Amino acid sequence: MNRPDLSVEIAGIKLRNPVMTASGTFGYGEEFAEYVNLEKIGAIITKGLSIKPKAGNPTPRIQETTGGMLNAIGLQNVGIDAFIEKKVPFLRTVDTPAIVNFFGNTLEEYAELAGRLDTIPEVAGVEINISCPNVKHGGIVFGTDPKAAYSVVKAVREATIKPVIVKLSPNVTDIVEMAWACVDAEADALSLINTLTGMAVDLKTRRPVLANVTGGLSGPAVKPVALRMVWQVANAVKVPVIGIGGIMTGTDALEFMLAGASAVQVGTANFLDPAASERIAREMEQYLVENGISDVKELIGALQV
Amino acid sequence: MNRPDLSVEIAGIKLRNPVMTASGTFGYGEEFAEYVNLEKIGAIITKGLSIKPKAGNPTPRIQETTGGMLNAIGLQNVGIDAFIEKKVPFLRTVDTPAIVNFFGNTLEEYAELAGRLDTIPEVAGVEINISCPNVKHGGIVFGTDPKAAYSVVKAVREATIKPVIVKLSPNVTDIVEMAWACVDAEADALSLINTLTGMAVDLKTRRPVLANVTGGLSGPAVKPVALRMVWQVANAVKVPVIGIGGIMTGTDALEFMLAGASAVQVGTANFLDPAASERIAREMEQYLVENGISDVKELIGALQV
Amino acid sequence: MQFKATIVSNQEVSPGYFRMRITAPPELAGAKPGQFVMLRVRDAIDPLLRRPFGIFDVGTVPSEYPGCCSSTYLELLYKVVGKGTETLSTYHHGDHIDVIAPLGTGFDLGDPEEEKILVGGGIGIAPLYYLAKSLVERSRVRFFLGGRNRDDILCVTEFERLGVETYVSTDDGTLGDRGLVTEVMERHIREDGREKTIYACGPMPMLKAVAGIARQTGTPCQVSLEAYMACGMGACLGCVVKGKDHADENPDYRCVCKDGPVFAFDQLMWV
Amino acid sequence: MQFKATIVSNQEVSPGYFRMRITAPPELAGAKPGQFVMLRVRDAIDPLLRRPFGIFDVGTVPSEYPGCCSSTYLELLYKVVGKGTETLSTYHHGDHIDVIAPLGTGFDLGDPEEEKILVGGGIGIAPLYYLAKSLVERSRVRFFLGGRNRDDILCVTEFERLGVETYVSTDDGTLGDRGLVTEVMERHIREDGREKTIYACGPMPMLKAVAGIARQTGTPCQVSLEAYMACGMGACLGCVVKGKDHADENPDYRCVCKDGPVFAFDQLMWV
Ligand SMILES: Cc1cc2nc3c(=O)[nH]c(=O)nc-3n(C[C@H](O)[C@H](O)[C@H](O)COP(=O)(O)OP(=O)(O)OC[C@H]3O[C@@H](n4cnc5c(N)ncnc54)[C@H](O)[C@@H]3O)c2cc1C
Ligand SMILES: Cc1cc2nc3c(=O)[nH]c(=O)nc-3n(C[C@H](O)[C@H](O)[C@H](O)COP(=O)(O)OP(=O)(O)OC[C@H]3O[C@@H](n4cnc5c(N)ncnc54)[C@H](O)[C@@H]3O)c2cc1C
Ligand SMILES: Cc1cc2nc3c(=O)[nH]c(=O)nc-3n(C[C@H](O)[C@H](O)[C@H](O)COP(=O)(O)O)c2cc1C
Ligand SMILES: Cc1cc2nc3c(=O)[nH]c(=O)nc-3n(C[C@H](O)[C@H](O)[C@H](O)COP(=O)(O)O)c2cc1C
Ligand code: FES
Ligand code: FES
Repeated sequence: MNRPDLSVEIAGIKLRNPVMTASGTFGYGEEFAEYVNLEKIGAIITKGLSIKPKAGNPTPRIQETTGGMLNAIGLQNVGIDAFIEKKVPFLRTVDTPAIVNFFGNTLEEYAELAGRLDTIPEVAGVEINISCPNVKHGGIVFGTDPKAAYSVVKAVREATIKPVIVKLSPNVTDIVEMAWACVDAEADALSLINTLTGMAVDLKTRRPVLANVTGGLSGPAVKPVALRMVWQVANAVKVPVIGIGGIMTGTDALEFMLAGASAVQVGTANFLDPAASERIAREMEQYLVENGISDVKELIGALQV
Repeated sequence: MNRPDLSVEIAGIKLRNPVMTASGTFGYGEEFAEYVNLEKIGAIITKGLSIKPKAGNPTPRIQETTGGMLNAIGLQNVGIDAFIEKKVPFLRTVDTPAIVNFFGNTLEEYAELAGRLDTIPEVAGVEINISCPNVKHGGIVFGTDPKAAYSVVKAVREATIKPVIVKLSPNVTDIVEMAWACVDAEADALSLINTLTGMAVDLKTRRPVLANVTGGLSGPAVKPVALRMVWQVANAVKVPVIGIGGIMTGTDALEFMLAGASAVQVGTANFLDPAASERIAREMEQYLVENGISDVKELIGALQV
Repeated sequence: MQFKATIVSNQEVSPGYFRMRITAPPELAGAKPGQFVMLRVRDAIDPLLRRPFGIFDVGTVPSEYPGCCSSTYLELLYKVVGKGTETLSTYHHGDHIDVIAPLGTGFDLGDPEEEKILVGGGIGIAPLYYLAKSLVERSRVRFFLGGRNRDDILCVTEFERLGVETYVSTDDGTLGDRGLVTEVMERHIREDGREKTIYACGPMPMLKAVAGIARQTGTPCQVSLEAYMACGMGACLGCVVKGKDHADENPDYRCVCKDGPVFAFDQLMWV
Repeated sequence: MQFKATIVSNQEVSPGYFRMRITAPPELAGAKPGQFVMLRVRDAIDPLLRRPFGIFDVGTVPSEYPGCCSSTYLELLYKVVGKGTETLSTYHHGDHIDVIAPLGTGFDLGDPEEEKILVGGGIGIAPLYYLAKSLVERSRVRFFLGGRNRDDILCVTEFERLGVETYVSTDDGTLGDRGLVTEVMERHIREDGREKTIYACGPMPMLKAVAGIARQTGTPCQVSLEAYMACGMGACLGCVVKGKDHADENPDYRCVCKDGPVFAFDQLMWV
């Protein structure tokens, strides 16, 4: 049998395989270059970017929980200027699309940043984080109110011709309503889920474990919630959906594709196994070979309900 | 040191300790009598009850996930008549409050069932399930819309003088808003969380694992989300809050109490360790002894933020 | 009852199949054939839920020390299929494991005069050995044992040693007759007109075929079922099957864990 | 680099403290004192994240077979505090473990002419042994080692065997001087006027006291920090500490995993 075709296209971005790295778990790509052949994965999504450098939250910022982890990094990042100067040069050397995840505190900031990213040739597309639960004004409203989501996506849409992916928060009553609002505002693709808001308590100190009190839950613990939301959204919208949440293996990734995802992102798994993204792509290929499937796209939404 | 005081009072129901068994995970008490000394736990909450017997969902109904489990039992239960005839006689023999969890398909059904339960002396209180995600008309609307929640709680409140606990669904954007609606309708206490809606996919068969497609996620995987919501709600309302979600040990239970819970419920843990509820109460007592705390109530909401 | 058992031995008897002996309190000597155990595979949260296994054998051995009382053991036969059974397979003599047993109702041993036909598919033979041991003292027992290939055929010698007539078949013919165990069994039982009862355990398609034969030939038949289980004690309602009178308005669900795992075939809805 | 190591030995050296030797690729012989490793404690999801440990020692042993090449090993010293370290403590010779190493920047060995003062609190001595080994060939090394009680005082003989002057103190006086290690150290270094550098690793209150002494006496000082870590490679930003110029508008956060774990004390914000 010929090698199966793992390529997919998301919002006009061609990926050699459906495995991307999730924002905030893979730095700017460079950090993992020693462990992963970056040219064997579908795309690199960089750490959430803002206009100015951002300090983030006090520490402790992370805590392990059963089957998952909480983080309250607070979107610490270098800001767009340092990004262009220090991170883009490395991304330029890698023959893999770089997608820039970003956020703002206001509509104007979102639009401004989208506009600046529009001018950077190395940026294959943008992913809007409207869902970060850690920062009081950094997305919590945009991510849980369909009208606000609509306006922020619209503002970004008008500021860039690059492909626009909107990353959805799972902390909502109705994920489909959020998805519709983003698609109405002409999002090219949706990615989900961002982290579920959670908390950890230290009985010894009688304090929250995280300095920020609450944080975002990720990892295999959240996979069932993520799969459910991906399935709901993929059945409701026509744009491609990118599945995220607890993906640790090729099997996990393929389950998301059956549920309707056209591609996936790998987050927490990068911490346990820095080569996870490359391994997952390989495991997907193996599955296709073993099952005589010539094209991974056959599996998208192939779940029989 | 004298033995510490573990007793708490929830909505007028006196509990010898804060550990109750969560609805649906402990049958009608009887099933566990061989493994647990039922007179060493705070209260027994029985399987969700409806007026007529209910068939529930097709099988498979359960699936293990990382750190948790999905269930889509679909509220199978014997109905109120069989409950009175076959389950109450056993509960009468146990010197521990029995709280009856129940649900309806309409406001009228909720009110009717509350009225019938009101006449049963063995029922110490009721817990309204407005949050079951499995049954299309069995709570999904009531549990995620504050107005609907208000009316169902109001209807129940008017039908019974027994203490009314309302059990909240975590599948909402704003848990505090839901809590307020229930308190406005004169709920005596709130319990949370019910299960998070999730899904599992079988790559081999390309089908959902659960016959019902989606199910409710419970177990340690959801504990961070549960703790966060309990903390939010306990800080927002004056009525007692009962913490539920992934409690496996005395430490887990005490963390919920620090976050603001006046009592806790143990669910999934009963499956791994049928004596879990009794053990957790014992572990809580041990902690109090070892730390020279004379009254567990000192810990309620004692988290220093 | 719930108890901590010590693993006495844990041996791979065929590729991927293990036979494990664990210690048990004396009360377990009263366990009935067809009952099962729930094992907590690790004292941790992964795997989270207990795993159910049939009772392959129960026995009592005299103590090594004169004057000391004798000790009871349980045996399980299991196939490695996922993380729980994989973990089990790594255990050694002296390791400990948390057990709930005996659970469920067992087989009805029925009339000693009639002949007993046992049908096992693959790992489905697990509860049949202890059953055969209990039956063979009083009745004629014939045992039909099938699998996909010869690696799935376990413990033939043990059954034969009991004095049970054993017929082996495999789908690929690598051991015994080629063909489905149910076909072989049907051929044999149609030959004679004796009174008999069938006892079957194995994959669902096999059980359906057995139930079909039982219905056609008017033979009483007990089947042992599997289901996903959380509690094992009739509380979670995760493991139910449809009883013969099931209708949505008037549900007749039976718990495999409590009402079963053994059911008379005509008590179930087979469609 | 990421590699699968084999556990050579894993011994309890004091109640609750273990010393573990694992195999490593030859490249690890170049690891610098102060660098660390991230272990994947189990090849499963519980515990989920890797756990960081300092490099206690690195070495190369000749092969047992003549003509074969020599083999490199890493040693770790760890305290059992939770589920990860508990699991580690159950491993035996021959078990395998997934390792990422070497990570982080190491200690700066500095000017050989000056004296080296090492200060370790409890398990904080872990990275100091390999450091002492590297320093003692060229410089005078004094090592101050403190703990709550005598069980927390580890590996004194090993340090002394290197030719390091070792001063022990415990909070309860059950071994060495009674008192805080920082007090004992301060007394000694104030006595003489020689040029020196301090290297410290231990709990935060100890490090703060050491930094205070360093500032007051104008002594250069390097501290090795701990932090909760997820990635260990500067990507997650979970492990940051405030650098000396930190302000909310103009953040100066340093990653303990990548910019550290060793920092010059005057590069950090200590309040
Ligand atoms: C009453 C009863 C008695 C049983 N007796 C035996 C026995 O004696 N020997 C034996 O080897 N097995 C027996 N089983 C099946 C055994 O419980 C499962 O194989 C085991 O739980 C799988 O656990 P795992 O973690 O290894 O696999 P998992 O990782 O949980 O699953 C691996 C695969 O096995 C399937 N599976 C998992 N659990 C079950 C289940 N409860 N029923 C059916 N399929 C399942 C899954 O669909 C999946 O494809 C019995 C089951 C029941 C209900
Ligand atoms: C760079 C670095 C080097 C280290 N070197 C060593 C070493 O050589 N020897 C050694 O024994 N330990 C060392 N540690 C600490 C070690 O990583 C933790 O003790 C270990 O991760 C605990 O894992 P656990 O699963 O046993 O405990 P957990 O169950 O995760 O936690 C138990 C307790 O330990 C605390 N803890 C957990 N992780 C950390 C952490 N990363 N930093 C500080 N406290 C923590 C928790 O607050 C909790 O109170 C080092 C840490 C870092 C960051
Ligand atoms: C440490 C950490 C930092 C993260 N930072 C970001 C971020 O900056 N922007 C963003 O959109 N998502 C961020 N996320 C969310 C992930 O991209 C991903 O949506 C989430 O972790 C779920 O996937 P997983 O279960 O595979 O980790 C972060 C997650 C983690 C664990
Ligand atoms: C098998 C199963 C059945 C349940 N049935 C009910 C029910 O009938 N009514 C209800 O309010 N909650 C029901 N629940 C939810 C639990 O009561 C509890 O809220 C949830 O499991 C979270 O707690 P845990 O993580 O300790 O299990 C059920 C949960 C499980 C696992
Ligand atoms: S397994 Fe819980 S009812 Fe059968
Ligand atoms: S541990 Fe991830 S940045 Fe340091």
